Amino acid sequence: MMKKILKNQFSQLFSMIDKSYELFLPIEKEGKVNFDLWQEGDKVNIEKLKTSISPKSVIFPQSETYLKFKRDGKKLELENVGGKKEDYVLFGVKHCDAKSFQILDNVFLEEPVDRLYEERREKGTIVSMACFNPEETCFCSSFGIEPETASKEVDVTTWDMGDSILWNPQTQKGEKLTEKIKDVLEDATEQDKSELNALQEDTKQKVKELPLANIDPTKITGELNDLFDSKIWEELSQRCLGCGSCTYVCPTCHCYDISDFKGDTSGERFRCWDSCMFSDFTLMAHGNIRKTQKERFRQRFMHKLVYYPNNHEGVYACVGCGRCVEKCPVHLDIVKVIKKLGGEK
Amino acid sequence: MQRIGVFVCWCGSNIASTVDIDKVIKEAKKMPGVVHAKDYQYMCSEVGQNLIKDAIKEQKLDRVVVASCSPRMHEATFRKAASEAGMNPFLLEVANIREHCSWVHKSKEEGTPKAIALVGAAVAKVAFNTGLISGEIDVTPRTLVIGGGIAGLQAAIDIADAGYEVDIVEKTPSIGGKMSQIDKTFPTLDCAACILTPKMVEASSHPNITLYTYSEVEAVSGYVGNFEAIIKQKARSVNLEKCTGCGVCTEKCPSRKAKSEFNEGLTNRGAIYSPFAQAVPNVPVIDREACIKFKTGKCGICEKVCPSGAIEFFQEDTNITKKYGAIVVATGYDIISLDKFGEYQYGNHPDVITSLEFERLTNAAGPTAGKLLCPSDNRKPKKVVFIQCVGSRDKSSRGKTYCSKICCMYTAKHAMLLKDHYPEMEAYVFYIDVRTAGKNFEEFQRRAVEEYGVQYIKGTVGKIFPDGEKLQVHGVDALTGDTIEIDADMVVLAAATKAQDDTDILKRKLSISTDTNNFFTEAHAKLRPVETHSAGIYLAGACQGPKDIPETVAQASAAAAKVIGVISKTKLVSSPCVSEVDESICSGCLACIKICPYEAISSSTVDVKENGKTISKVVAKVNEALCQGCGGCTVACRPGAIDLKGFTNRQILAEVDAICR
Amino acid sequence: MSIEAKEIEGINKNKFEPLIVAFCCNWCSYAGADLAGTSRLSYPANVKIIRVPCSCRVSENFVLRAFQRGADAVVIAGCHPGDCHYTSGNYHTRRRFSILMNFLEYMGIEKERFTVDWISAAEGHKFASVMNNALEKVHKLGPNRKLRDDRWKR
Amino acid sequence: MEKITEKIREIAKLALENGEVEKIIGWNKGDTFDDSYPVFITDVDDADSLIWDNFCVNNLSKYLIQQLKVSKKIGVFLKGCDSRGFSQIVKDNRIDRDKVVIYGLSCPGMIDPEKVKKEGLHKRLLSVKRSGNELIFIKKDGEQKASAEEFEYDKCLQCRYPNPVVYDQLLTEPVDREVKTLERFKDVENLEALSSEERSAYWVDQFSKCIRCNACRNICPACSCEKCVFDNEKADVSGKAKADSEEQFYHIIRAYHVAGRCVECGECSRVCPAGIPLHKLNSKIIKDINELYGDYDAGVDPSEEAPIGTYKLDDSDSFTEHGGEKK
Repeated sequence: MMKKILKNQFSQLFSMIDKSYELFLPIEKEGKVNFDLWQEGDKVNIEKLKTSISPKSVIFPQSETYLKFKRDGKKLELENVGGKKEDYVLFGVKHCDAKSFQILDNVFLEEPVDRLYEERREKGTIVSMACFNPEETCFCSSFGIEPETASKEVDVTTWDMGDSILWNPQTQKGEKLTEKIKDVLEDATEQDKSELNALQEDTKQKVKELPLANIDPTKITGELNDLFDSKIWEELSQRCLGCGSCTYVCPTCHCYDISDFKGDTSGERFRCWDSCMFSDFTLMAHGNIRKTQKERFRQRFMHKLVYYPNNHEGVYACVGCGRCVEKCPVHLDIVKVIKKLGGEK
Repeated sequence: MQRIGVFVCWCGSNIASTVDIDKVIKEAKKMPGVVHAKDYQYMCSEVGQNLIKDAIKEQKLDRVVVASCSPRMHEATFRKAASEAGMNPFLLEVANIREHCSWVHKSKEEGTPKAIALVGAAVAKVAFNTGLISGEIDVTPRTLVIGGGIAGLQAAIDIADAGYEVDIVEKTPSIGGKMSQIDKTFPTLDCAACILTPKMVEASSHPNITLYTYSEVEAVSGYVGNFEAIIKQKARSVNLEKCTGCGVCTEKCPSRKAKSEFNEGLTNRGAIYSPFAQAVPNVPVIDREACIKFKTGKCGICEKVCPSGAIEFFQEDTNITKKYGAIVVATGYDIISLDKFGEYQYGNHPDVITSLEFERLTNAAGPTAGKLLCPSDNRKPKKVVFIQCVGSRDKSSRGKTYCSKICCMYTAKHAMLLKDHYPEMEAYVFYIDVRTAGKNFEEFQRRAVEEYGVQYIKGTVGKIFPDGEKLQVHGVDALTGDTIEIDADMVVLAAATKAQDDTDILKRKLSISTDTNNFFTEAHAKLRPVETHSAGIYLAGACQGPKDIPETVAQASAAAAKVIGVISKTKLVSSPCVSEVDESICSGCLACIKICPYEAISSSTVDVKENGKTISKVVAKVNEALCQGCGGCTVACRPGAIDLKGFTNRQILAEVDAICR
Repeated sequence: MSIEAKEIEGINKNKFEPLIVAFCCNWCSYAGADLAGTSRLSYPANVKIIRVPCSCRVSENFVLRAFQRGADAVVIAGCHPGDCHYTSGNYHTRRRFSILMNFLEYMGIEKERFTVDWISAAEGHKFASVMNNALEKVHKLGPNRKLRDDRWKR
Repeated sequence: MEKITEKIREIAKLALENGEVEKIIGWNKGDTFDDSYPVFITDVDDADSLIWDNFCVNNLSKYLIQQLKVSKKIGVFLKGCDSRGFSQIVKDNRIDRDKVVIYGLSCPGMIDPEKVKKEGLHKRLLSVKRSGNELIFIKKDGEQKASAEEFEYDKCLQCRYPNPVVYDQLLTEPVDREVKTLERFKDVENLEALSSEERSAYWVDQFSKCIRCNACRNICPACSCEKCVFDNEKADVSGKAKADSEEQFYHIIRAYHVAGRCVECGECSRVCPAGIPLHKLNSKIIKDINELYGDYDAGVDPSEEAPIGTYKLDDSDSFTEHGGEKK
């Protein structure tokens, strides 16, 4: 049963959720919007389409300590930490980002299951928000995402109707959350629904007209080895700076590094995002297996567009959010790779 | 994991009274890598050292920390002990728990935890120590002495007498320097020539000494034991071998415009000239600026009159390159120009002269054959005024802040000689203070006043007014406050001494340093007064600061002793605590080269494999013999490609971490 | 921020034991410290000295690391300008740390927490007074939390 | 700018044809209005893809370090700020000036897509043309005019070197634009005016946004090390953890490492995905260097001695009584 919340009741809504959950919202600081733990007085911005960093940072933090050790004389004590113990709500996730969670699940929830990730997923109730104003850098449709409809991957899906939002729980977690906030909810009317339909139709149209609408990853065909040996890698990677901005803003990149922080008598082991673009990525005693930027660059996109789909029923490890298109210092983004690898001149 | 041994010294009660030794031992045992910890009353004693040696052997220690007095005191002792026990000495570190702990803290409450922290830091550091091996450098047993004045001569003769080759490089045509211009020397009043000439002759005839007169040091490279110098012999235009020094050419030379340097410009000399009668070598040179032959192509009289055909107009400057084990810098001093002291009329009135000119005027070999006459009209002066501190102890920009040191004494000498020769003359001395520190100096100056009646006036001269043949000297008596007017016939200015003008150039050639007054800096003001910061380069005489002759000679002999200490060795041991470059990280930006005060770093091109391709890249290269281990380059190196052995980044960071517990 | 404030409040002054890391050049300042010892001049035990060949060996990394690891103040001491055992090392020190000092201040680290001074081998007294001043300033400021690595337990 | 584009293509063709250079580094145009990206051309036919427009913000000179390892002679197009970067790279001994042919471009100021987006002008935007100080936004549905000033990068509004300081051939008329040099250190002074608590709070906030992507470092023409100290595990200063102290360490050291070498191109701030105003770090150091040791502009006069790594006997400092005051 579809519900509705008036925006002027948002503050009640948030504090209500805050009572029984940790609440993560898109919060605006210094003109940048990112998902963060909500505190009374924070500037919430649900209009912003793309947070600078994807909400992946909530379910897969950039840096997470999972082991602490302490030395007393010659004795060593170990303690497992990390993961997530508290229930939390992640509110306002766009459909592209919601889809990215599924892609991460395929990696972390398959055997061997990643304890830290699993905990964060179990404790989290994801509330998505459809988008009616896709941007020039968006190409989610290329990956079968319909930004205007109900996102399948989430517990509650919502629509921004201007002065109110429509609220539609889809899972038990979703129902549980809905129960907790029923005081601010009212039933959506038929009119609301027809307005919604209108907006959705309009959005479908907008999406078709986007400059990147015609991006088609399925054009990437042929033998894996041929793709691997394609000359485009040399050509494109030349201008890659080898920075990690694309991987760190990407909602589906999930590589991490493990290292220790050595205190004197105590220390901790943590994992943190790593980037296949970095020269010290996969650095091993004998050296680096991917010596050139070309090899590193190829690795990233072969992974997203070839290896991952091969291993996961053709699902690409890209959701077309376009963050890399916006953030790459030299405009070297997945769109160009998809085109070239897809055979476009 | 290392096997570190910690040894804590009580230093009797010096440490034990404010540091709880047992507690330190107890804590040390817990420190990472420590497998053995012992204490003893006196670690530096035979017994204590054996304690360490035995433990190294029995406990199979691979690193040692000694907690005791300052490493500046006993690091060497303990490292020697370690190596006697078969351990590389550089695997031992000292924790300074005496000077830096027990002696500055009052109670065990303060001292003990700090001692533990310092031991912890040393343990953390030593864990990253690596065995280092000292390098060996060959030594060329030849010495270069720059400057042929009394300082250079003395040093050269001492070194030569010890049986080693010495080359003297002298800028001017003859050795002898300033001293050769001086008439008499204080405080004994024996004549300068009488004591200097024998040394000049000895130097020129000494089998181990080679003279390069009318020559300059062009460039110096290398390092202690292995310097290489390029000496430029300026074209003398006279063949050193053929010339007999008969002097006909100098008499016959028609050009008489050039001023005689030796006579401070009081007389003129020929274009071909020998600076003075006793010049060594006694071979004239042709001053090509002044020579008619060189200017117009005509003349050439000297060539015609020379009985031995020694004149060689075609001569050119030649460079000689030689290797040296050590270098003595003895370039002497100069006096400041007085054009900024207009009030004294120097340059406007010929009878206002400098002390050095006065020396010439009273010298038997001088322009007036020793008779004191006014340069203006050769009359005999009746009143002579001496003004001291002309530019010395002068904070204004025109002068020097320091005391020139020799003026008080030579002025007393001048006044005394004057009264001695011409008792009827009046001698006045204006002074700020009379400084006569030195053996028999005070007595000397008192004689000038008491026996010879030289009139000393504490005060300054405001202005001098030329008045016909007289000079009206207007001054103030600082004691009475009276203004004083003296109608003098001659005024003698004790102009301040200064460093040679070309000090800067030489300094760069030798990469040694100078102070704010441009005198060369000694390595340590008290304890290393003749060494420079560059190993193997030493200082003698006034180039290091104003000095009189006795001091100069003393320092010259001291420098000689230092030199002999170096070149008498067949090999020198170089410290292994030097910088090293990790070529895989070095970008070849060469920022390090700019920092290095010893020019120990150079660029070299190496071939490296990069992504299968071999490409040649530029990297920094450290000359371990030149590197003195200051570590400046390690900080200039952004990627951390240069590190300093013995003080590596990791070692110091480990110390920081350990201290911050 | 707020946590920081609380911590500082929480610490009552005489309980606060500051930590001062001092980098001393081997030839002048370290010897100066030795002299302070030989002359039995007392300065607080909070000062811990690290010996370096020359003040120009001190890298900005060392200074930051000290603050990261909980130093409340850092002192760098070298030979007086002109007296450097290595002729010019301390001139570089002077420039490098003039820039770094201003920069750290710009980062919000109080200037008083970072001292650079010239102490000759003969200046045992100066050494003691420099260290005492440094400590005095730190006592006024209280413990340093800026640049501090929370993971590091002191 | 269209004319210049033509010129660029001709020159590139010529240089490649007569073998003056093996490779040309210039810019190409992508799909979106602001997508002008670096390109490496060896084939004469590709030269026609070269462009020069309001979004050629990328400095191409840093690519020379890698490219010259394999090529003998390369032609490159450089704007004013780019040329300072180039000179600095040469001064840092990373490339050989003689292996490069520089085609200089005087820069009217580049357009900031963010500002375009703020005004909502990016929707259905095809391209942006410039005539003098006027911008023409060409959209699917008609044109729109606006003053260029409003849309230029802040760094461009501050630009003091619109014309290349080094080049072999200048392809444009030199531009002269009045520069608000008074405002050069405004940002720094505003921060200096704050209390140390406020300043610390400000920077902690800023740095906590850092995601350690290294974009600031990798785009920087002064960060030209073969292997950065933060990638050099032996240096023992790197740490990848998302911890405040790590980010602070990284940015302080990075700014300090480019002290006296920063050419004020402002790229660090431009590329930061987290929006940290990194240029405010470098500006502070430049300001102090100017005040303590005399004005110095990195990458302008290669013969001029850099302020760090050199010294004067009578340098003033920041820690003694007379500290700070110029002598």
